[in-house]
Amino acid sequence: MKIKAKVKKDITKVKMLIKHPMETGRRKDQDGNVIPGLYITEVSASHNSQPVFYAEVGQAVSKDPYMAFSFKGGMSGDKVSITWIDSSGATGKGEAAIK
Amino acid sequence: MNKVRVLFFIALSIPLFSSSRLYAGADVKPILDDARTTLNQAAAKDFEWTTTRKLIADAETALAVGDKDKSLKLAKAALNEAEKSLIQANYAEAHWQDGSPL
Amino acid sequence: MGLIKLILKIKAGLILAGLLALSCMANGETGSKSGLDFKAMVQQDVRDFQAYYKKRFSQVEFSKYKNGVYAIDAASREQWLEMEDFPPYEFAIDDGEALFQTPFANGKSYADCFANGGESIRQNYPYFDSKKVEVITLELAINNCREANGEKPLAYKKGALAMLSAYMASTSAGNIFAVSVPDEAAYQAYSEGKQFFYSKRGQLNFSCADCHMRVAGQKLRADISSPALGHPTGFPVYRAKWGEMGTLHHRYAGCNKNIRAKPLPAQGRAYRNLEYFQSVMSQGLEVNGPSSRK
Amino acid sequence: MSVSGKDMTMSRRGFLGDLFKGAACIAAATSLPRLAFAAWNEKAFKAETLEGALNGKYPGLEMVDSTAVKLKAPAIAENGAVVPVSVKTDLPDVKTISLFVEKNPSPLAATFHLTSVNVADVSIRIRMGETSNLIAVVESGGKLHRVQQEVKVTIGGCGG
Repeated sequence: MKIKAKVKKDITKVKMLIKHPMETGRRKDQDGNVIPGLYITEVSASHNSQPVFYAEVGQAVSKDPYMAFSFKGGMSGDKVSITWIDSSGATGKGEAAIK
Repeated sequence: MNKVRVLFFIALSIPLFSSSRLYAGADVKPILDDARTTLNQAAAKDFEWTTTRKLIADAETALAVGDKDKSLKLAKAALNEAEKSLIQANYAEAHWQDGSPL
Repeated sequence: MGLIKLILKIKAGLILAGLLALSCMANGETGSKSGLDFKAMVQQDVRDFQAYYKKRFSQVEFSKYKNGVYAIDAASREQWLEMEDFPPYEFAIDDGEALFQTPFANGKSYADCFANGGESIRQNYPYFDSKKVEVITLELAINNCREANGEKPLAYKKGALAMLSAYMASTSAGNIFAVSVPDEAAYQAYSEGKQFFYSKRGQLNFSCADCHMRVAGQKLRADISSPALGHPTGFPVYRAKWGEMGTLHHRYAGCNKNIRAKPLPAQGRAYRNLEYFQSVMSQGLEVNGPSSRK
Repeated sequence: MSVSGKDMTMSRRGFLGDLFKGAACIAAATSLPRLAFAAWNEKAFKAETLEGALNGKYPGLEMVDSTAVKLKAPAIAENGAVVPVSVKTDLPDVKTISLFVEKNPSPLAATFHLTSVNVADVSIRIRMGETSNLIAVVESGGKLHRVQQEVKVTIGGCGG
């Protein structure tokens, strides 16, 4: 996962790019077999252990999901951490310092 | 897109040349052989179309299951395409500069 | 003449680079056996080619052609900028760097095969190798490097090779393309690429020039056709349609399929010569790869 | 970061339920921030109509069209596989922002849960199967504020 967090006038904008196939469960492979669905369902972010973002998402999110949100109170150098879970129960996480 | 360009592209899309050697008989095999040979000549010049080999294969399939009319039709279509792609290759060799708008 | 006018209007850095390239070429050796001044002919081609776009899209700055169709279409440019803000190819650059740093079984690495350790060199590709008498693209050079070190070559259209190419392009961002035609054999390869570019092919009977010169900026079915000027500068690309990174020759194959011409082999002679021609036509533009495309 | 009680009861497959299914998940959970992964609203995400998705997500809430919600999306998508969308609003106390694609097989694309620390300004890249209305709904002050826009998705093939 890649995270970019930047603070400007007390508002921290966080952008994330998560490496994930986001299979909808509607695609077929070359032999015509349905590729089983596998997609991120929830993403959450925290700043200094305080939650600052939570999203529920579905199959309609593009491959290698991109999301961005903003919050107040972040300072340059603070850590923002993000975690996700997908429909198989697999999880991932990433962390970045606010610039 | 302005009308002139639309017309220009429609014109481009219409096959500019059409000819097929006349095969008097209804024998599929020589037509298919001719199609293959012609196509290979075009392919050697890097001018094979994506559609022609499928026509040949379909003609062979139809022949194998005894559908002679269909096979003949497909073989003629394949030969026609193969000839056009070869004409296209030869034309490009001689006149490719005409393709430049400069 | 067109190029002189054009150059006057572009940024100062480009003026220098462009004139330097021109003067280098003009003053270079021209002693060809046939007596043909092929360097002057190539430069005339470049001037005419770039002037064509200048005339068609008078509002578009020359330097913007590195952005492909997004140089000339505002609506799609806006979406592209959204993508480029945090582009999916960032993963590929990281992966490519990791591959690049991984030594071969014999202990050597990619860096040993290339000038400047492989950094900041994308703008020199493709080049004409007068000893091998063929065009060497970056992707071919990468595989040549692997084979020289006892490694198996990589597939040319996507995957690891595209990632390596993406990483190497990323270290060259902003460098000015400087692909030249040094001798008569090179001019032959260049001419073959040029012939390919202007030849109509496929069941639809289109040439590269039909779609990417005459109708550049206009709709072909639902898509706006990109200008050929700048085509190679942004590759490799992460294409939304592919959902992954792909090389220029991957794109050539797709283009040929669209006009129902059987695609030619990636890194085969025909596509390499085409890339050579297109890169010469795009001289003076910046390396802008990897980039994202629809 | 609140999830309504209704969402909780409707979620047959919330993450909390899954928590107890395996060690892997428990291990994962320890590394997650508290309050995270409250409940994925399966009913809303699996609904096949816009109405079903809206009712699954926001049962019983009044909806009004609003000019206070700014939806940014392309008029013509370059590629339906990746459509950049942003929603922002100056409405107070925004609890959630949801995005629906009317003609997608599952119309609900995403729900963002916001709290007082957030600025109501979110972006995401989504898939659109065909030309469709894109609907952004902001939950604020016990009401839903809606804005919608058509996004054309064309069949590509020659682009680039």
